[in-house]
Amino acid sequence: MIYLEPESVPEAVAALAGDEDARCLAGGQTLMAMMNADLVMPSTLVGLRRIAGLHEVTETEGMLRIGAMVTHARLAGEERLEGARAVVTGSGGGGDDVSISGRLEGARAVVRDAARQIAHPAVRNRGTIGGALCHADPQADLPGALVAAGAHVEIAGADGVRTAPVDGFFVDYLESSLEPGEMLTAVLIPEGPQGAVGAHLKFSRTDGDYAIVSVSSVVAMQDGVCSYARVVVGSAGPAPLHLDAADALLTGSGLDDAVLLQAGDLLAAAADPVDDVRGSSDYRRLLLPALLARAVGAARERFDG
Amino acid sequence: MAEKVPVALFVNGENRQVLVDPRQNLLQTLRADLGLTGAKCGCGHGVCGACTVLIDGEAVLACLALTVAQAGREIGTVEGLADDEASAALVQAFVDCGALQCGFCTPGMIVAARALLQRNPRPTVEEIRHGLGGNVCRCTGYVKIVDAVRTASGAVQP
Amino acid sequence: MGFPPTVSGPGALKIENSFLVPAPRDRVWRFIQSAEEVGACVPGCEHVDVVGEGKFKARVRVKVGPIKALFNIDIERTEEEPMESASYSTRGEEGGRASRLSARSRLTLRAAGEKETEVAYASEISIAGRLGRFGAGVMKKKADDLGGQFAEALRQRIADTPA
Amino acid sequence: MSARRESTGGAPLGDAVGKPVPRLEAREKVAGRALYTDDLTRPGMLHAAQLGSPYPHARILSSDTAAAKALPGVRAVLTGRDFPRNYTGMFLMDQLPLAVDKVRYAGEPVAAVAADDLATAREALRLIDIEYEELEAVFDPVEALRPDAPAIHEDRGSYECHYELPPEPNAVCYSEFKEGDPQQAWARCDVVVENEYRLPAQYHMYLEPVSTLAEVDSNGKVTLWSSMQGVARVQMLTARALGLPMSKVRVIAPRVGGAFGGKCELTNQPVTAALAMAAGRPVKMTLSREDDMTMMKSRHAGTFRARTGAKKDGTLIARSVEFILDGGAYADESSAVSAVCAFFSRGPYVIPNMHVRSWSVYTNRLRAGAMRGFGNPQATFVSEAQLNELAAALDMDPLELRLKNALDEGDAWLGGRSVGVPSLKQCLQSVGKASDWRNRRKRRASAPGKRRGVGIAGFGHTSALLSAGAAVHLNEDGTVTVNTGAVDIGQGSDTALAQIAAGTLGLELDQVNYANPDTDSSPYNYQTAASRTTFMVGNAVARASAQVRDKLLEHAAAILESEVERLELRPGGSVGIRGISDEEIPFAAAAGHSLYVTGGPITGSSNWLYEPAEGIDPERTRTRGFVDVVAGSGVFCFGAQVVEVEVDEVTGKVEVLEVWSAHDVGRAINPDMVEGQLQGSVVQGLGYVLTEELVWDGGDLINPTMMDYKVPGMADVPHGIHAILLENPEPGAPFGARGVGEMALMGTAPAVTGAIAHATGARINRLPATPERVLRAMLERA
Repeated sequence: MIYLEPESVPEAVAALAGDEDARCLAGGQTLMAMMNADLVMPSTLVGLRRIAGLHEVTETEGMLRIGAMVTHARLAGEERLEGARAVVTGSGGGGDDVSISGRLEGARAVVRDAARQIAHPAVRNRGTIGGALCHADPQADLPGALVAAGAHVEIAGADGVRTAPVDGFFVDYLESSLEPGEMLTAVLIPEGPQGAVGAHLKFSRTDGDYAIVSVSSVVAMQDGVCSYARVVVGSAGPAPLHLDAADALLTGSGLDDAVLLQAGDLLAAAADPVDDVRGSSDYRRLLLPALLARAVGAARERFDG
Repeated sequence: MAEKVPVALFVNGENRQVLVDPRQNLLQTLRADLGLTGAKCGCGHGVCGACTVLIDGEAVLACLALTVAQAGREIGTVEGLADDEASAALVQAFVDCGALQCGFCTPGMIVAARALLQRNPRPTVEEIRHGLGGNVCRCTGYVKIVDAVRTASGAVQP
Repeated sequence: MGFPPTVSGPGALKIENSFLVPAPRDRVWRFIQSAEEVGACVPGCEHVDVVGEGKFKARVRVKVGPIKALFNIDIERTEEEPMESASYSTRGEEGGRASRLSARSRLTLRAAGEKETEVAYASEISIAGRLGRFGAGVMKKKADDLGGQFAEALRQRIADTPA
Repeated sequence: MSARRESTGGAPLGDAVGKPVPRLEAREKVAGRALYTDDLTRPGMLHAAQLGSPYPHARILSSDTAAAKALPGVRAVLTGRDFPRNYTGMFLMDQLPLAVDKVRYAGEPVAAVAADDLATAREALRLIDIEYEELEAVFDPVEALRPDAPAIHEDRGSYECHYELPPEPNAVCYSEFKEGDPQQAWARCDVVVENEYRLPAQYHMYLEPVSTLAEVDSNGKVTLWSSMQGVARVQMLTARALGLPMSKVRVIAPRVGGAFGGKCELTNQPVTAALAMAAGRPVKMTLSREDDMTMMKSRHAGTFRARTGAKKDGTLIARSVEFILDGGAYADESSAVSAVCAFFSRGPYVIPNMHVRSWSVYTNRLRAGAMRGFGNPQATFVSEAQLNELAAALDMDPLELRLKNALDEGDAWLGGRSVGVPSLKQCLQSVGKASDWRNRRKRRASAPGKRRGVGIAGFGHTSALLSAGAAVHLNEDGTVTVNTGAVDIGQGSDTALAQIAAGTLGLELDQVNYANPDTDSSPYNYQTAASRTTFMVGNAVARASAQVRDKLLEHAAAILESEVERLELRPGGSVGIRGISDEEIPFAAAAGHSLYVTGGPITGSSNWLYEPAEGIDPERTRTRGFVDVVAGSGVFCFGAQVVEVEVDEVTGKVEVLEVWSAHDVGRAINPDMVEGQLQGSVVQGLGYVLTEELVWDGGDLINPTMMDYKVPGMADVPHGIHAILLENPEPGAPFGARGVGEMALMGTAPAVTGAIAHATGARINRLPATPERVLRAMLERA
């Protein structure tokens, strides 16, 4: 195995070119575990840590641009991932981490809320947003949260840089739409609708485990009527599960329990979760509407106040 | 055997030159090449926390850190835990509170607790439970570990 | 929504599917007798050898994201009722036996009119070792996918083959 | 409750006994300088790994190791045929170091390699070509017991076995107990509950995976450093497996990173030793976590059917229990575990009519063996679950039901033995009071969508069996060295045994040196198992120390020109004349007198076997099959637990809020360490009841990683785990101390499921109580 540490994105792209078994090393929190278990044997490993731009968080044109190498711990503490409202805390793992101060507010908070619930502090210190996306594990927390936030990904390749909505980035279990020779350089997160709240509810067996089911949501209400809703379910299929029809059902409603369960049923019908030691496929589908109702119901209550 | 490559590491305040298989993780390097056996391997995939070390002051799992990618970073292990008041207090509190049994998780636990106290000098019980949630102990039931960290932080009298 | 009768955790993966092929039954039957033809429909199949009456060897690549494996597979026809059904047992191993794959499958043909045949298949697959230990649930989904791809390829190939 | 009784060693001298001192090796452990097996290196040391079978049941047709041997850096490759056919085991000798003709579980070691580094050894394993012919496998213990099931050990009858094998081809052991007339008694019951329970295979998850380092000297003597539970046992079994005289095998204990029964008997010692012999260089083999989980062992999974009947007033009348334990592919400790499980099936209550029938069987899965509690956690779960159901059926408070039937003064255990100090009621009352049981049962949940409940369990266990030795030497300066061969697996026995020596001789703890267990120098001790070390080895230490004391007194009498009867030991290491404070000499003076004047070195040595005074009472109890192992060993100890939980109505997830755990420990030699044992046991019990389960797909273990097999983490368990120590000294025990290593695990699972039932009305009869199972039970009830 060859290990390289380029200092610019073009150098990194050049290093990836022409080698199907080349991989980028971001935080390594999944890749190293897979290498230790002999699951993945890259021929070339392109370490990204020396590319300064990948570590930056900048605000441009209403988008928060988060470099691919920004860690979960930094995301969890990133105050610009906030807006105006109070927090919906996750009910599952993660919980109150000491690295997070202040309250989670605003639409973008869905990302921050997800980041703080990933695994445990030592993993969050090293794991990165870019690595989490490129691993494309639908059981992970950030993919669903970023779809809910309406994020875009910035991808560099031999032909330059392109951006694309994150929705289409996740293709299948552990498969992203990255073409050979491409790398993810940043994630762009829009501000989201005025007054919206974002939250990530994670339900897992134990603290720090992968979610059995997770619900990422961004909703806004005006005068008791939902003016915006975007709800995404994790661990529910080969990619984060998002249905326009479910959002449409919620938008314009009072987000009462009946409509939440109805939206949840739609998503549950579309879900195709795995059957594994964390829970059966049927259990995950059964949980989905009730967890969605719990997650969005909590958001609704914040507008009541 | 794979071709080995040289790496310059900075461990516990010293420059150390090692020759390693590029696939090797930092835990293997610390234990096999540098003779620093304080960090332990309990799982090999970043779940047990027994290999927790400090990299640039942050708690990190050595088994998930590629050795060749650590050049130029400041690596701290339990053996080199700074001789500061907080570290000394932690070590003393673990001893006094009986916060260890078989001791296999203890080095990782101490390092993780040190990093926790760095971020949050006066953690609550809840903050400790989540802050050290990635360090598995199979012996103690955790109660005395939480007590030790609180004691070390000065939150409770020993 | 109902609740399943048992929640005993994951068991062996069972795949069942059926599809219509635009060809009469005898032609479909001949088609599935050919190892090369069937092998060409197996996703990732690189090579098929007939090693005896109803016995085949194949090399199949499996890929789940960055995880890649090359299986050497032995297939044996265990039962056959001409024009009606055939059963196969499949065993495969990765080099060094890091992973193991085994399956029992049954193909059933039913004439659906003169020009169409319904092909039904049922398969029980298990994956063990390196790949089985890594996210058994995901591996099963993958196997399920491969089953679907196989069916589609088979349908397509028969349709495309002149009678 | 009776008053304090006499115990070995009488009253302790000085303050070493009963003092919550830090463990002796605490400093080296917190500094990261404690050396475990994998931390050790020897000059020229090689690294080893072993290959597991890919099939659960297959004939080995051939093996080709040429390619592996040809790989540069490979120094030795072994298969089963390189070993003598010397079977080992506990009561049924059925196991070889590496599989020979057949493999019987997926993961069973079939070949091993030693190489210059681990990566090379692992690569070489991939080059070993073994041809298998797969055989029909059997995974369900109930099916395995059928007469026509595929035989897993065709040669079962040829194995050396210390009891009569049952007739079913895959049966490992059968045990039966019958008391009273259960058949007739059902008719007299007002209420009868009956249920089936399924308990999982729990894995030890000692944080340190199995590891052994072996070195052979030029005389052919093998030295082993290994993570294990007993140097003597490993020495005997390794010598036997390799066909070596025990004089050629030396076993040394480094620090051990947890064991919990999983490192009893053999692990990888014979294979590592054989690799070192073949390579002519030291070899270290540390298992990866995956290899440890697929190759080593687990707690017994089991299927139980139980029925209990009572009078309207709650008086228990009759019980029948039938169960089958899944022993996995090799007998290991299965026969003893199933006998122990049967023995505890009545629980610590008076039930005049009992019938217990139990089997352990071979299946094509990972072998099952000793794990903390050794069959008793399964028995206690079933027994307590039955009481919970009965209390509900009778509309009776579960604590009241237990108090009403608890064993008391003069009562006997199943089989007829006297229960000794019958403190169960005291334990139950103590947890009832500490938890404010009555009021707590009425408390509301913390939030909508949650349901709160409180559960209780009572339980008994035993400590003490087999034999132990201790040697205590007086050093020239008046300090002492205690040498016992007892391996501290993390529970703190080095410290407790040193405290017992200190308490017998009136020394400060730092005047006592605990010698590292080493078969070249340590006296025999069976192993660290069955909560026996404090009682058994502690007794030997107290007796050996008493001999040192007697000799000290003789020498002091000569020096002080007094009579022995007038002398006393004084705290800190001196002997004085009673009543005269300045007439005293330090131990060093007596030591010098012994070394240079008369008598020779002062040493004490105690070697004893726990000889049970009474076994099964044939007048009272009819038994069949293998019951010897429980007939007379151990003194009874009692405990009780209360657990408060909240259950999430949406997900079924159970959160444990607080635990109270009261135990009659006899006497706490070191209260802090006893507390730690109880808290640790409770949390292992929480794992057993809520999250831990080895899951198989046919013969393949699908969760052999810490990612997928979940032990409780810090945020998963409450900070409020209250250990309550009751001290009614045990006669004949060192300062009255009973073993406590396993106790608190017994009651945790049934107390939790009792609390779940209290919260939701749903009964969980299959562990672990995963959110999915709890929710399903709640929905079925609704």
